[in-house]
Amino acid sequence: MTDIAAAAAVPQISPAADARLMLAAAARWRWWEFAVWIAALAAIVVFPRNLLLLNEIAILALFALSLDLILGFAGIVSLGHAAFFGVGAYAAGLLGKFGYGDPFLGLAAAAAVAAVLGFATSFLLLRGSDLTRLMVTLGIALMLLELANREAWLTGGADGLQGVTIGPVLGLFDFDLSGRTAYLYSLGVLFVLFLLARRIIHSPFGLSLRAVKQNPLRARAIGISVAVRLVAIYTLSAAFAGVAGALSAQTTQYVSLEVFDFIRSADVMLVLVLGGVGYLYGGIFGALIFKLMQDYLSAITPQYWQFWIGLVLVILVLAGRERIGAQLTRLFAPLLRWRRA
Amino acid sequence: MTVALETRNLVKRFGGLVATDDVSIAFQKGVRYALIGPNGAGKTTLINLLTGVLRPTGGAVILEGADITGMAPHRRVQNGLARTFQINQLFPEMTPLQTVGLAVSERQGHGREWWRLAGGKREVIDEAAAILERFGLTDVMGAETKVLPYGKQRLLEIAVAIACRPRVLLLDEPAAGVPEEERHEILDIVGGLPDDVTILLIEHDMDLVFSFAQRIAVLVNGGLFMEGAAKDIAADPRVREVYLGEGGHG
Amino acid sequence: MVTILFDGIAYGMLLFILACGLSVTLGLMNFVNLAHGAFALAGGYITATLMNRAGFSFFLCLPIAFLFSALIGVALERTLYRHLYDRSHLDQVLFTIGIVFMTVSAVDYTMGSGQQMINIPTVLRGRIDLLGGSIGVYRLFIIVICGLLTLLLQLALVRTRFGSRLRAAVDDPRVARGLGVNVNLVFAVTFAIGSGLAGLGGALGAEVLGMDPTFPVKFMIYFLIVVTVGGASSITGAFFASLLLGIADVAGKYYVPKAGAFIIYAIMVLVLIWRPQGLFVKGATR
Amino acid sequence: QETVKIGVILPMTGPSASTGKQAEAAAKLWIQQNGATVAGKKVELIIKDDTGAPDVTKRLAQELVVNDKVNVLLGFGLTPLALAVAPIATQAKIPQIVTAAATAIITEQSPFIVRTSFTLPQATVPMAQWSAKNGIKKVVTLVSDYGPGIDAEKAFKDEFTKGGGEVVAELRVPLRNPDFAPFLQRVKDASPDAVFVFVPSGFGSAFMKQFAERGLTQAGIKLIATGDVTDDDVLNELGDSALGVVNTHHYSASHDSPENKAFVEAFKKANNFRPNFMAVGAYDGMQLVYKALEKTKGNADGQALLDAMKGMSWTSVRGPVQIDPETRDIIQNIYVRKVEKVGGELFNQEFATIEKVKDPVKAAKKQ
Amino acid sequence: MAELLGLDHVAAGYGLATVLNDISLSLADGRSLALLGRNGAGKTTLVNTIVGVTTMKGGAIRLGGRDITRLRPEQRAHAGIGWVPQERNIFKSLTVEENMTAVARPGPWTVARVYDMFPRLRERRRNMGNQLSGGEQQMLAVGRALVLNPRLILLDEPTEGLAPIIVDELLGALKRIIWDEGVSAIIVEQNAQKILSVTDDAVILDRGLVVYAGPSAALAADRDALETHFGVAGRAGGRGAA
Ligand SMILES: Nc1ncnc2c1ncn2[C@@H]1O[C@H](COP(=O)(O)OP(=O)(O)OP(=O)(O)O)[C@@H](O)[C@H]1O
Ligand SMILES: Nc1ncnc2c1ncn2[C@@H]1O[C@H](COP(=O)(O)OP(=O)(O)OP(=O)(O)O)[C@@H](O)[C@H]1O
Ligand SMILES: [Mg+2]
Ligand SMILES: [Mg+2]
Repeated sequence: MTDIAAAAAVPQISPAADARLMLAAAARWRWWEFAVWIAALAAIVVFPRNLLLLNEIAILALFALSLDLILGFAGIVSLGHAAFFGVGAYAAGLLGKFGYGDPFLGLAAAAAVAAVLGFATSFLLLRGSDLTRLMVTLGIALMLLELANREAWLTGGADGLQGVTIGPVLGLFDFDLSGRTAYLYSLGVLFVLFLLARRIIHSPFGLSLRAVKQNPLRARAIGISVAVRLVAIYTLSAAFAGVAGALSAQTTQYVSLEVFDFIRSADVMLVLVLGGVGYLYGGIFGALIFKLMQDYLSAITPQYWQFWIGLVLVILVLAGRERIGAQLTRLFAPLLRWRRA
Repeated sequence: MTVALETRNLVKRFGGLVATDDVSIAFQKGVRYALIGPNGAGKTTLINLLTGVLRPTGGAVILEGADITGMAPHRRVQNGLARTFQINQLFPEMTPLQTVGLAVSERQGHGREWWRLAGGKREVIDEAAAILERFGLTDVMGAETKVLPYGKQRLLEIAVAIACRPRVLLLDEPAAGVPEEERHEILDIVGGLPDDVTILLIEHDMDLVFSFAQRIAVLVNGGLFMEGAAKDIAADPRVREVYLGEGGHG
Repeated sequence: MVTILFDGIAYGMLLFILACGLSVTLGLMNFVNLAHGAFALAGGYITATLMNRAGFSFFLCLPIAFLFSALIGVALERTLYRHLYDRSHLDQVLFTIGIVFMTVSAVDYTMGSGQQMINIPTVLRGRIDLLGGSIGVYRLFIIVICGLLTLLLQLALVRTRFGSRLRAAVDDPRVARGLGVNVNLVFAVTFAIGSGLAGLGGALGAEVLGMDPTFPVKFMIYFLIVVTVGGASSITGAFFASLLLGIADVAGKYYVPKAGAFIIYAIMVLVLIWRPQGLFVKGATR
Repeated sequence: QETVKIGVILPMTGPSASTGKQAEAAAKLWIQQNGATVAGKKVELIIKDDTGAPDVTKRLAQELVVNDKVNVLLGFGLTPLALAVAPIATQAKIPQIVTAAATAIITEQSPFIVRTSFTLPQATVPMAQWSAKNGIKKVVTLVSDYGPGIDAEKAFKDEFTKGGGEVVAELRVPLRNPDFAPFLQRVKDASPDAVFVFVPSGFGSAFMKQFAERGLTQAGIKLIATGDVTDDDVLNELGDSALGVVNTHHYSASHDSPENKAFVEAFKKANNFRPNFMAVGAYDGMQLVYKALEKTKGNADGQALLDAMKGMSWTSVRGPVQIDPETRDIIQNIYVRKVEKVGGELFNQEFATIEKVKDPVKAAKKQ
Repeated sequence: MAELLGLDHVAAGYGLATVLNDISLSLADGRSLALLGRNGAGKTTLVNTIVGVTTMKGGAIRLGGRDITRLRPEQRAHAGIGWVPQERNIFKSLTVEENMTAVARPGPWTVARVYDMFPRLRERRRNMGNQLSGGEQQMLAVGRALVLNPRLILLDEPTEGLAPIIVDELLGALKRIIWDEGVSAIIVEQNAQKILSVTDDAVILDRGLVVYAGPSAALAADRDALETHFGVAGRAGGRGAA
């Protein structure tokens, strides 16, 4: 009848069957998603010199993914996500230091500790505006930073945590200087957690989060407990961030106060926004773009690379992130059509 | 007859203003009510109190015999009390199918399931599709809500409320902004709900009010002015004076 | 005791003078301007440059710093910022962080990475005894200026018709235009005031806080804390929040040095848990 | 012709950017003055910015080792940055020359670490000795609350009490602290003879100003410090408030020797600022690499270079120096200086010398 | 009588879509016009185009003989246009009183006079914009347009959400304003019968075109025209953008 109806180009069988197809379509894997992961794996042979950088990218991507879970899917802004990254890093680092260097044990411990912290602090975020949330999260991260600084007997204080030794992955693969094991390990963890996140956002629970983000008033009015959902996703996101921190601690075998730094929280936000909020791949693409840009620019001009990053950000925003996205889609549209044919 | 929803000495103050002034009213099960009154009389406030969007300053709200005064809004919905808003409250970036589907799946208790893909449960989909069809939203169910014409959004607003399968439904000016010829359609659908559903309608369009309501409550300055059968209210000179005016109906 | 109180007040006032510009742009215009510190930087650097290279007097530099930053503010507002008013806060964050990065590098490149030193005039040096405590003249000077400024701002931006027009323009620029409010002008003027205040803050603060290219990054958090604790939309809120934070911070560091650095964050978090909209926000919303 | 690659990792941006700037300028100056060839080998510098973040430092070091196959790592602006790289130096078996970071423990973290800067206790102990001998009885210490600061606090207290003095209060200022006022007020309330200060060089100016503003000088409280506070890089900007501050350190731009005069002049010509101790650390770091290469006759193997470095001695622009063969720290003269105005500029004028100072921490451990 | 507002071949729309195709209208000083049409016909778009807040794609607009096509919205407001937007758009962080004083211009209409017309607003004068009931917001939107003291007032569905008794009062007041004070008005309505007794002339829009123009009284009497444009006949075609 209207052109909107035409857009839903599903053959008319019965409304219910239609509806099922439509909902299933949203969660289907697209071809470019496979391409992304295959490319990530192929990078090991294609860029053997850059595995350390790739490892950092994978970790940052996971960190950004964890932020996307709350920012993109539940609308909670945070400038203190480094708190979870940090406790995860220290948890894994301390385990490594005191002789429990099994990587997966470290990951589990980091996830658990971060989740507990996330759960405990999530209650502070249930009220208030975006700005309030930004500042509360920031405040928590900075207090943790001060705490870690003061309790130097445990954390090593400003000098960082020394003597972290991590065992081989699965008891087989040692972390080597070239970063090969590190990258594979981080990529693997990223992939598994990504699958989990992807599942969650396409689940009824994930759908309800989007509802909460878009209109909490209405969400309540269809019987959704906004508070419980927010606490749940915040806790989960914290666990993800904790794992990212653990990966960082394990692959560098070192933890320092910077893990809690404001700059780290700000960077991850930047990375996510750069890559696009709310579609899971934003963190991955953002991390890729940001790190490559940073690496490239800081190689050319070690002192002033920030200027160029700043310029890129400014231009990006002025030109409109969405518009650039649309342009890219248009660019790739022939490719898409070719595939359908 | 049994009482579906009841307020006892309900009071709400905003600073010095008494927006709800000692309102005690009982809504009988299965009866269609209208709530009318001058602008600022406190109609929307009353609905907000009933649904828990606002906390009352005093008094109690009783749903099917149980005191729900302190209950969280979402729990009231789970207990069979749903509403629409005076200004649309929808999910702009979700489709009608997702919106209604979500409401159905929440009601059936699948809301916290994170391991299953949305749309996997047959009974959810079938019910959602049926509701969308009843409201004539089937052909736009895959489009984002924000691009729908206003009239369709208004319908969706009501469809979502109905998807909660309420036993008491509160409608706050559902026909506002809807063209003349479609207003009656909307209320016909609402009127077609099962007989045991209690409905409370706020509306300034008297044609609609009188064609829909069996009983009418009049609110003035926050207080319950009178309550009675529709035709008695229409004929009451005092109601004419405070609300209907010269061109009034009756 | 009195000395500590004075120091706390003075420190608070310094925070206020640096942050009040932000509470104008963020609070009143609802624009998340993380580049606020960059305007303070401009004020601080112009003051240092004029004093050290051209021998200008400090007192003359203060209004110049205000005007200079205000001018930069207007120029940027007209060319760049105005495209971002209707964008999401995330876009604004991204954009203004970009500006901060550029500023830090550019200033480092042109002026060097060292601290800019300002030698305040001798009349402002030294200490005087007051109410049984002793306080630096310069700190007293800051307190006085801030007090005046608060009054002025409160009157000019909140009580007046300009203030209501500004808030109208922020609430709904399209309709405000349609009802005769010159939104462009209102925004440009407000932004200029906000940046000018930052510049003045930079000029006054350089003496106590130091001024180097990383200033906008180092102090961004403090500005934000003041503005949120005070309640974003009120100048007086920012004023009292600055006082509270300044006194608590200084007293905390004096009496419980071990907990020193925690105090400011702890207060912020506690206040925001207690009053999510900040201390001084008027009118509950539905 | 084979090349010897030196990976230089420095903080060029962020809060410690000035360290990176000084060190980079000095390293480049060395090559410019001495040519890019030594013992038949071509020397290549690869400079990286770690932004002051340890994980980045570590990755850069790893990449330099794996990809660029560097023979020497050099730089490291702060203690955590140096520590993060220690395991890599060990694993890759190449020398890690620390030209800036100054916490005592650093050289103990890897047998391949060699230091050409100084250790904080090394600069502090002479200060304590001098104070005890010069009529100072009661001291308050005020340090930045992190590794080096705590090193300094401890070194000063131990030595000073040994010399018969009394430390009446120990204050630690958080690193991220914009206001010294409450701490200075405590100093004032304690009314000691002197206050001993260590803050990283960037914070010196803010500290000095507030010190003067609070009228501590008038109250008869002397300011004694390590040379970090009166860093040559910022000294001029401190203004007259710094005049008369007594401090101990290993290098002053006004050090009176022909080598130094030539160095300062060339440095100023190439850059528009004067060198400080960060520059000298890097300059000597380069010198050490060159000398080691000469000694091994161009053999750039890590172990060979390290062995050559141990015990190496030369005349630095700061005076005679030697790499302690046991601790791989530097043995050098520490000078007692006073800030004075010379020809319109402020300088740390040396007026006493304590010769051949070893790192006191490690020296104490050995006993 | 002199022309106050003139539209020549005005076209306007959103983005790429053109909603108004070719509208020409003329309104004399002191006259009033009912603007009718179904949902989505383009009534609001036309009003907003006159106010200057939609993009014009062609044609010209004159006010009191002066070409205002190129004027910005605020300049048009100063030239004498008052506006009640369809969604009311009360400034939420201003009080009721500030909502009016922020935009008021000197003239016969003062805040006090608005309060006399809507006593409810006087009681609520210190409430913030978002602390008003739906109907109170509508009253405020009308009052806010009046204190601009316009020569031409544009009201987009001003009776929506008002109690019947207030509707009567508002329409009565509008009548007086138009007749006694010589203000011109364009009033958008969905319900033709409600408004035709108030206005002099009427225009019916359909899909961005003027499909009827004539005196209100004639339209009110013309059952056929009403039937064609609002009755059952109109429904069959469905509704859609131009
Ligand atoms: N948050 C608030 N603070 C102060 N006063 C309020 C607040 N919300 C509503 N009010 C006042 O309470 C009164 C009742 O408002 P309510 O919205 O319930 O009226 P209503 O009967 O729905 O009117 P309408 O028919 O115009 O929608 C109004 O006078 C309104 O100004
Ligand atoms: N912001 C917008 N962007 C794109 N299209 C719009 C926008 N606003 C309105 N339209 C379209 O323009 C057409 C005319 O809309 P308009 O609001 O002018 O109609 P109207 O006659 O005022 O209807 P109503 O009676 O519902 O108020 C409609 O098809 C509508 O979908
Ligand atoms: Mg209402
Ligand atoms: Mg309209």
